Amino acid sequence: MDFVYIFRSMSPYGPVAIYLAVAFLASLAFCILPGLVARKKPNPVKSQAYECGVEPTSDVSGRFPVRFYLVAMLFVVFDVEAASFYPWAVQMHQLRVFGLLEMLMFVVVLAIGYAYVWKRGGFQWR
Amino acid sequence: MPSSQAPPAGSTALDPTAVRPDIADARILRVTPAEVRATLSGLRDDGFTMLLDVGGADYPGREPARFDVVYHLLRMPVTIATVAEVGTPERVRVLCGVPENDPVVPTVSDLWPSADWAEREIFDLFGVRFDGHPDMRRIQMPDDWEGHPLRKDYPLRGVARERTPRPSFALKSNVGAGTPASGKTAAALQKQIAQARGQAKQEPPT
Amino acid sequence: MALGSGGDFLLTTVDSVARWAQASSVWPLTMGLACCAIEMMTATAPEYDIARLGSEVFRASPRQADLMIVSGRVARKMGPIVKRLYDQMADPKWVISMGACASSGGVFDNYAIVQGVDTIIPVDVYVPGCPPTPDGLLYAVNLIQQQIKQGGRGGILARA
Amino acid sequence: MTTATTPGARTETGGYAVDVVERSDNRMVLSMGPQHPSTHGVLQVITEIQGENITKASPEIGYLHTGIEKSAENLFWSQASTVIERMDYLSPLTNALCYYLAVEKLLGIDAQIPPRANHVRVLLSELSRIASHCVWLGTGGIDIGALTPFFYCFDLRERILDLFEASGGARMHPNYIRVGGLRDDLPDGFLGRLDAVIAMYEPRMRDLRGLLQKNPIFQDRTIDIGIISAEDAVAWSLTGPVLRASGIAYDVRKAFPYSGYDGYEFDVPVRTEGDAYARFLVRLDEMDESMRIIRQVRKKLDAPGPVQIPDTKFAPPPKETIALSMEALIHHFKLVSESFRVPPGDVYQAVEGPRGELGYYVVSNGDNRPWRVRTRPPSMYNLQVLKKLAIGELIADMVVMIGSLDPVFGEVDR
Repeated sequence: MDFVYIFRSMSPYGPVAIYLAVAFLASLAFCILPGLVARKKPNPVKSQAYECGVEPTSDVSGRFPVRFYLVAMLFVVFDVEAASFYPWAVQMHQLRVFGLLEMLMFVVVLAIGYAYVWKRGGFQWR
Repeated sequence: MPSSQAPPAGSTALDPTAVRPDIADARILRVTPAEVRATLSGLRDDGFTMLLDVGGADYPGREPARFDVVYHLLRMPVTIATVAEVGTPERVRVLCGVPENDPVVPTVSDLWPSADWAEREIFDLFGVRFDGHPDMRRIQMPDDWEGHPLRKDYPLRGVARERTPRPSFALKSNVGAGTPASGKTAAALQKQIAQARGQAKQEPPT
Repeated sequence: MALGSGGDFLLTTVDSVARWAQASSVWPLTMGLACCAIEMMTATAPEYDIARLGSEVFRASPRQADLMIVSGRVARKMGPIVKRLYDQMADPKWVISMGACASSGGVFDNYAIVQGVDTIIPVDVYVPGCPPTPDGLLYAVNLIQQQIKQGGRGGILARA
Repeated sequence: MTTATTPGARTETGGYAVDVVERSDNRMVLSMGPQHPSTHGVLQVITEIQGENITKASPEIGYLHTGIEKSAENLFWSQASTVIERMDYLSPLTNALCYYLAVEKLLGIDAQIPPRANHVRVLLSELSRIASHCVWLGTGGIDIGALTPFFYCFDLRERILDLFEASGGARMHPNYIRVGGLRDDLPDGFLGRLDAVIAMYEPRMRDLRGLLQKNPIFQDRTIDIGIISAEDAVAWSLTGPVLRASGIAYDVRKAFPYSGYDGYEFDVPVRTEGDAYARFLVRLDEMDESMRIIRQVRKKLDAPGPVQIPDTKFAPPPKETIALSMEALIHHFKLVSESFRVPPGDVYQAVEGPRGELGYYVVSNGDNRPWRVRTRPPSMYNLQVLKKLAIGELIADMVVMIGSLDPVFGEVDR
């Protein structure tokens, strides 16, 4: 059982690096391989934009209102916030009160930003 | 299924819309295109606030007016109303005869917005134009379609496929398709209705 | 799939693995036209449950669908649109013509209905009935799966 | 960039170019086209949108035009119900019933229909109303993201379709109603199965109401969406649940009772807000009222009786008498080969369908085929009000509005 030996000598973050590399390579393969292997059968209609079965009515290069980007930014901020709960939640018992307070501070700071955007009408679409 | 590509030959397309007084389902008014708007707005002010439907019909043999544009009206309260207040609303049927050479009728889509699509459909399927209509184009058929399908002289299976032969096994109806009942049969039918209605004597309409 | 001689490895051709994967997840395109569309929806409902065949994911866009179920009568105005949707689907793709109206115009032998969707697009499986019961549609999806597994279109080289 | 192509003209690749309107600021013309997951059928709404707000919406219909009225003019009187039943495929029996009531009025035999036939006709109408509202609730819920009601509703609908299959022979288009009554009597095991459906209905309805009625997400998405005032509803000639949700309690079963509807007591659910939530509540209450009628009809179905008028000039004689009596054989053959003749005249007969007042204007010129069968399509007029409702709303709300108007495109496009 000599495999264990190798892992002990690597830095504790070795498996994480391997895991990320494999994940990245696999997803890269899934994106690139179908393009290479699959047989291409182009036809003029297939290359046009799909719009519910009719001719595309307007070219998509028009300008987009800024609200779309605003909603996207807000989503990214609060999604990252939600994602950062996970590591804390895993170690919650070890961190005990200190972890809880730290997390509460983190939430409060973001809640202030949330309240500000809400009052300024960032969430109202009209 | 009887094969009837051409309209019923020689059918004296009598005007069936004025023959049956016994079916009292609505008050019937017969108007010409000139006075249709006046009649309808009069009826509307008189309380017939709902234009239920605008339908079309084609009577190829009929002389003064080949097409019929049929307006169904209903007396309806315009405010919040319970079942009792609605009660049994009165129905009116306005038949507007339209000649074949210039089938034009003034639109009523400004009186009732619901007439918009109904009139477009009559234009699409019958070819009766409604002048003053905001968007007079086809609604059911593709926009580059020729001909008006619901006319009696439009073949059932479309212009392109009219000449394709019907399957030989299609039953040839042994009755001259479309000749209306006449003579003894008509009398028998009327007697039958009279007997069905239990009225002792009913003079059969001519 | 032949079992390997070594016993602990399964030796099989890559193609049959691809065909097995394609056959067990034939994703239909949401294109409900008329009465047959209601029976298609009933096929996804708990009583008949098309999910057992792996086809319950009805993709809205033709780019992600590989089975087009023409469910209902195809009007003359809808014809070019059905053709366009078929063209915009990614290969390999299959077509089920569900019901008598899609297969042959059905009871509507008149000016408004395309007399059979196979005059517009190639059809793989015809389902009789007006509308066919959801069992008929499930059996049609089974036939499509058999076509894929027995070496028709599809597979790793995606011969169209 | 303005391209003033004629609307709907065919382009070289065979597609349909739509009228591209003047584009001043960053508005975009989008075709919520015939193939769309939440237009409840083949509806194309050409929307001019500014970001998510709709500034102009013009629904385009005709993508399911089947020429049903032209086909009906070329079929015998009793054959025409085959194509007419396929118009509103969520409640086919209501279409057939309305058409045959009109034909019976023309024939003058509308007073002679045996009571048991009328009871079964009322039973079938109310069952198809519940089945149609189930499809509406299932697909309407999916538009808003509620997937569970779809499975509950379609399971309830499945039980009702079993009843149609037992009585008429087919799940969706049973062709069970004929001139003068029904094709034949109810099968013997039918009443037991009907009791099972009646018993199962109450708990299922409680689950459905529990799922959606007080669900805050559902309420946020449907309250104050697509408000129609009573005056607008009449101007756009809306009927059915859409009109009753705006406050006017017009129900054809109460206003012009047919098939013995005045013999049952049920009330007409009405709300006054006129928004999508009000339409939702009206339809749910309507399903309860339909079940109330079904319970009353169930009691009357125990008494046996004829289901067909005895006059074999219109209704085919019972099969067993054909081999015995020469006259029955002649009548049967005459009916099958060239159908009966209807005396000339025109009639407008209305019925309360799940979507509103379904009317048939039938014209006959004494021939053995209808001269003209004009349908008053309730869902075409209910859908037309979308032009006015969608202005200024979000696209997501327009999807909810289309769902709440409950259009069926076999009936809109005929």
